[in-house]
Amino acid sequence: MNSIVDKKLINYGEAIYEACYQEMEIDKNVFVYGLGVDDPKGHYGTSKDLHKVYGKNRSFDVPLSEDGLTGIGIGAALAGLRPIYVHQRMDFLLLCMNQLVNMAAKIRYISSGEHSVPIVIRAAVGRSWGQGAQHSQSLQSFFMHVPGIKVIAPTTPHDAKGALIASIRDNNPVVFIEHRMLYNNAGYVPSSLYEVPFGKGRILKEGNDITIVGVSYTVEDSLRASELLKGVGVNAEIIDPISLSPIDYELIRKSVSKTGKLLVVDNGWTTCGFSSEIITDVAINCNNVSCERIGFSETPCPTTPSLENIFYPTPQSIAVKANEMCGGDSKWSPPEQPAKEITSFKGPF
Amino acid sequence: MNSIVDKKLINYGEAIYEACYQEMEIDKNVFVYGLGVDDPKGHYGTSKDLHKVYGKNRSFDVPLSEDGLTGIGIGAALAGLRPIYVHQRMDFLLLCMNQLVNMAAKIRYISSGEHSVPIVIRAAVGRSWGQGAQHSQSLQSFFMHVPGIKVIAPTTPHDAKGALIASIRDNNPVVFIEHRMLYNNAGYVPSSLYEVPFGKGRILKEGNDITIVGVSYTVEDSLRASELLKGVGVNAEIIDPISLSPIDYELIRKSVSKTGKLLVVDNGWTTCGFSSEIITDVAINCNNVSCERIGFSETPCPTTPSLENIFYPTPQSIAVKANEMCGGDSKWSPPEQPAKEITSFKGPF
Amino acid sequence: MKNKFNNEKAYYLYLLIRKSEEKIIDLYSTDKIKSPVHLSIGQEAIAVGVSLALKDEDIIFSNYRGHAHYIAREANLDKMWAELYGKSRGTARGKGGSMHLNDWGKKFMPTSAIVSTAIPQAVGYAFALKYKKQNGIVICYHGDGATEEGVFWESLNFASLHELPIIFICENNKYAIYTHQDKRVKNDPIIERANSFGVKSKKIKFGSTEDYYNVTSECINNINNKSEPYLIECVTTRWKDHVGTGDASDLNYRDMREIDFAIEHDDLINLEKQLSSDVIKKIKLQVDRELENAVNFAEASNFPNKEELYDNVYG
Amino acid sequence: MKNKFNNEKAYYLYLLIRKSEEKIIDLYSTDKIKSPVHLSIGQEAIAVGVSLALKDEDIIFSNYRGHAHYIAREANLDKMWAELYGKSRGTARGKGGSMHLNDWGKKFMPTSAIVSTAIPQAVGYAFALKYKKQNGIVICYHGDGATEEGVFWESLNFASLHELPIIFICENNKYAIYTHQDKRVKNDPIIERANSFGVKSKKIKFGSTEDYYNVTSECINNINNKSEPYLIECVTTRWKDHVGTGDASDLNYRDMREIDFAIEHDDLINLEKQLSSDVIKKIKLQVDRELENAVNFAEASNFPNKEELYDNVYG
Ligand SMILES: Cc1ncc(C[n+]2csc(CCOP(=O)(O)OP(=O)(O)O)c2C)c(N)n1
Ligand SMILES: Cc1ncc(C[n+]2csc(CCOP(=O)(O)OP(=O)(O)O)c2C)c(N)n1
Ligand SMILES: [Mg+2]
Ligand SMILES: [Mg+2]
Repeated sequence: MNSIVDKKLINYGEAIYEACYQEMEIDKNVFVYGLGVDDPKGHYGTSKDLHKVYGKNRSFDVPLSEDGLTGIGIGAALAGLRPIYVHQRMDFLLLCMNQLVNMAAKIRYISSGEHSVPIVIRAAVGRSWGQGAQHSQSLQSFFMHVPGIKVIAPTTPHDAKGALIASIRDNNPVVFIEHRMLYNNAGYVPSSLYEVPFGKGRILKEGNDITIVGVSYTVEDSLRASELLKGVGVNAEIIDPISLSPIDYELIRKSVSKTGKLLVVDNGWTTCGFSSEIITDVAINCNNVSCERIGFSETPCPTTPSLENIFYPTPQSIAVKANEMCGGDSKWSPPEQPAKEITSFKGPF
Repeated sequence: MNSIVDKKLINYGEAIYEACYQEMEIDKNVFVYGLGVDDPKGHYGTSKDLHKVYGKNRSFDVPLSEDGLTGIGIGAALAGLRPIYVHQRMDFLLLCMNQLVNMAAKIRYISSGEHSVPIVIRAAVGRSWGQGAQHSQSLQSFFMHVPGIKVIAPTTPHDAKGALIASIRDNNPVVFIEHRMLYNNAGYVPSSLYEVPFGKGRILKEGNDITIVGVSYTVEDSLRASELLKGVGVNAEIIDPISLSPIDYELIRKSVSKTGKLLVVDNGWTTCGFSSEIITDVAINCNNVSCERIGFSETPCPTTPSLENIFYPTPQSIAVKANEMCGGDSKWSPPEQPAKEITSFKGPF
Repeated sequence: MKNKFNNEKAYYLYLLIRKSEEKIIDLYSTDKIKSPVHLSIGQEAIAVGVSLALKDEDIIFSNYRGHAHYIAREANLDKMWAELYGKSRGTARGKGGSMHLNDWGKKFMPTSAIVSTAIPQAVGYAFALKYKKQNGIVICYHGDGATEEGVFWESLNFASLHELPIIFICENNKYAIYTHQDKRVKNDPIIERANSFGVKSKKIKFGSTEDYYNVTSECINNINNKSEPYLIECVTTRWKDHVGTGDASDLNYRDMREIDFAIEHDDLINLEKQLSSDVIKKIKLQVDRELENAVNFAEASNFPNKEELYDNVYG
Repeated sequence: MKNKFNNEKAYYLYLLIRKSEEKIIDLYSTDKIKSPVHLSIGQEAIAVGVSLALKDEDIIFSNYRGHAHYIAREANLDKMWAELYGKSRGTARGKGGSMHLNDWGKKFMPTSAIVSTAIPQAVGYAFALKYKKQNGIVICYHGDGATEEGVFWESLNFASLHELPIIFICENNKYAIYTHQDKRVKNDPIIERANSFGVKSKKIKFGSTEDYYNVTSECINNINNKSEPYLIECVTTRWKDHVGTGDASDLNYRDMREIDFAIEHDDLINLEKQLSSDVIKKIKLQVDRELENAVNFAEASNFPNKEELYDNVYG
């Protein structure tokens, strides 16, 4: 579909903006709302000035009422509109669970298809520079757990634009997971409209020694880990699942049947997490694959840098684990090279 | 501790009542609240007339405000009280997620131990007789996922009493999962006060051929399945984890290292569920164990009996799966014998 | 402009609701209706009065206690009964049951069994009507207990902020299950609170069907002149148990004279008084026939087959 | 009984807050404070006036914008600064940071960065005081935006129903981040709404420190006579950006004259006017010394070591 198109080098945030802008242009039922979407910063620029282009009723700020506003979006969706509800942090979705799980995920089923709920819930995962326990959570597993909700977490600008377009056009409630540390990553993005489909993952780097599956920002970590691993002759295959519900199990199964080793790097806690789902599928459906998982430490996220740095998986910790799984020297410690987007971040929020 | 004590044959609901009654007697900081706790039915009798015994301020009804009342319980706990908040259905905890995950689970950590939150959240899982999509959910995996919260789901009257006592005395937020279909199950229960500790599971039936792990009501299903399996010469080991967070991984690992086969029967959806956590731990820490999981169908729960019956795992479906895993005839279909507590249930709620 | 109150139609709808609920009571012991039912008996005047004031274009949001709202809207009775029976010709092919009725043809939206959760959706639907410059107003039925959920006030705030065409119909039967309102809020505050949230509110105590028709018509006229939300608090009495078909008199949770009083003042009697015996006879026959057909329709329908379990999880 | 307003102490606390916030501004560019800060500059009069009216036994619930509340309560300044630095001698050994200060010695409870989530906890604490027949009153600081969360109204309903000893201090700085209150609610409704929820409410526009002291003392006297909740809406001005140390003047999200006006009427000037130059001199020296000590304490402290990551997840 987007075979011969002109591409621009833009960042992740701009890609999301472009998806919103273009979909709002072709479908007047699409509207964007959420705290600060029409303020001067426009949620990392992703909704900046959309109200000036499309009018105050198609991009508007709201009271602090996450529960109610989720239901209001669902009601608007029932009436045929296509709401996009933007959240500054995924932690705030904890105020929306009743509407998302008890209502959005159920309405189509309890009406046997008479109604559906085409709403997109955009949520940014916070990280680094003292976000602390309440502004850093990444709760994809909650939504993966619930039938009736789709979940997608693009990593690249290309997939961010295409996945958001697919989400807006989808007739189901979609939780669209963004990550603060990805907004400034640049990539080539087609100017045209295109969809990155649900249920299809991507091999970002081919390799034969081990399969590493990340999610959202940890895909980035994993790619960097694979660079470090080259230093010890380990050739890792890096998979970006993109779509978390439905998941492209096939892609992962095929990869591990080749490598025989699976390391899942969770962007979140591992217990009943994304990583446990991936490993369980492989354990059930593939033979003799050695599996490991790493993710957030099993604690709330601490604010102080000295602990925050070790709370998260890093390219180094991923590489060390992968190297061990490949029989490498467990004493190997690759050079610490903190991610530029993290070290360069100076707030204020 | 409860070695030589007199035991009474009482049911699961009475065991919970006894735990509340006796703990309230010895600790005046313990109080019970929730919708209908002091009404004539007293939540399946588990809180019946406690207000008459201990006074209106220690067992009281509340407005319909689950979010606020969770925070109110947390605040009371911060002041040194030990609140027990009772919910008629676990589905209603979806209104409490912000307080439970963003606050209760975090306060001890963000105050570095200065404060803790000794609150017990009792929630009954609904099942059967047209409970439908919004009164049947069993969301243990949400709480297992979050560090800072403990989760316990006793199956027998003995464990119900002991686990509730342990939960009340615990200094952390505890989600205590009950099941409507267990309330009338009888068992011998010590009259004394005793604790069933967190982090310790139980082998309810020993066996060498396959390990079956259930949770809450599906432990009951699994025991019945093991009876059916005897008919085809399969000797199943049935494990009741009781405590879901922390989990007694050791017990399960030991069992599967003996049987070489693991079937987890989830009382809930399986994606990122309890079952995926158990299988993942085994996949990582044990060798050559063949694993399978079954649980709720990946749909909302339908109301009509013809679909509700096939939505849930049953002793039959468990036995068939286990027999298959043991190399038995996949055509084997054991006699349908619907559970008495389910067939006998006639509402009205 | 407001039309005259149609006494004959009111009587017909009122009777159809009453008889339908009573039919459920009769049949319940057979266990053919395998799910909780929250009966509307005693509260019919509200549903009938409100519904008679509405146009086809108007949208209805109700709740688990929705039989009266559904029938008063003249939604499909056969399908409702098939749904109660869990049959595949029901409003949700059996997947919803009594707590999740819906009839899109009558713009009767799927109801929720979680208290207060449909409230913001009703507001969102009203927002969409304004967004699309579409005619119609939204009716949002709810109980007194529903006003205690925070989401209720978040919803009212948004409705007033955006001046949305919606009428909240608060059916205040004074109880949430067995708990009296006085144990849940101080001094009967609903309309005062709603007013402070920018929603013009009016309270009617034990009103007649015509009272509810009149006040609803009035609100609709106002909205047609100037779009803004209204709330009508209707003080009423639930004759039966909260759920199920009994009357819970054994529980002594309330003074049963509350119910005796309500039965004495049942508006069905007043409505009947104003009709000729022929008309009454005709209507009673019609009601019995429709109800019999509906039950037969349910009986004659099949249960959904196993394959349907996985249908409509996603669209 | 109410004591006389202590002008000297008010000046001292006010200045200590102001200087501490300004110190943060000075140091922020060094990136030694690696976390978001929500400054209280411009809102000090409220915290100081309220705190001077309190007893040791009273409990404070605040929020992420809590520096002023913390310092006005005379909580440990060294530990606050160590916490801002993420050091192990901080109020939460570095795990909390600016958004999660606490000082149990002063009954200053851990604050939350999720708007409105500490409100019900404050109510629950007040419930516990009554339950245990303990003296003391709960002070619950929150912003104007916090009143839009449903949980706020659930909390007020419970507080009035149970007649709890709590005072809600609503710091209405008119903005939630960059969004003016008029874009979030209709006609400035906070006290009317609170009254309808059974919480007696009073509004004070741009009050002086003494005004806030007086109204708080008054409420406390009332509560000592009859336990029930109160709300004081304090209309104030946030001089700086919502978060961080800038003033966001480049964003044009507001008329900067609002801030000019506030600066002109800064109550620090009035408080100073009423003191002798010696006293002023003495206090300024003391403030500078305490602040210098606190910063040095923070600088001299160590970061928590890796092992601490897993401490205090469970108790
Ligand atoms: C959020 C939530 N809490 C509790 C319940 C259990 N429940 C079902 S109906 C009901 C009473 C609601 O009272 P009211 O709103 O007055 O409606 P009524 O049943 O009287 O018509 C309760 C507490 C629920 N279904 N949802
Ligand atoms: C539940 C929730 N929603 C949104 C946010 C993001 N946020 C942080 S502070 C703030 C503004 C709150 O305004 P107000 O209550 O008036 O307090 P102020 O910051 O003005 O003191 C918002 C929207 C949050 N932290 N929590
Ligand atoms: Mg009621
Ligand atoms: Mg504000």
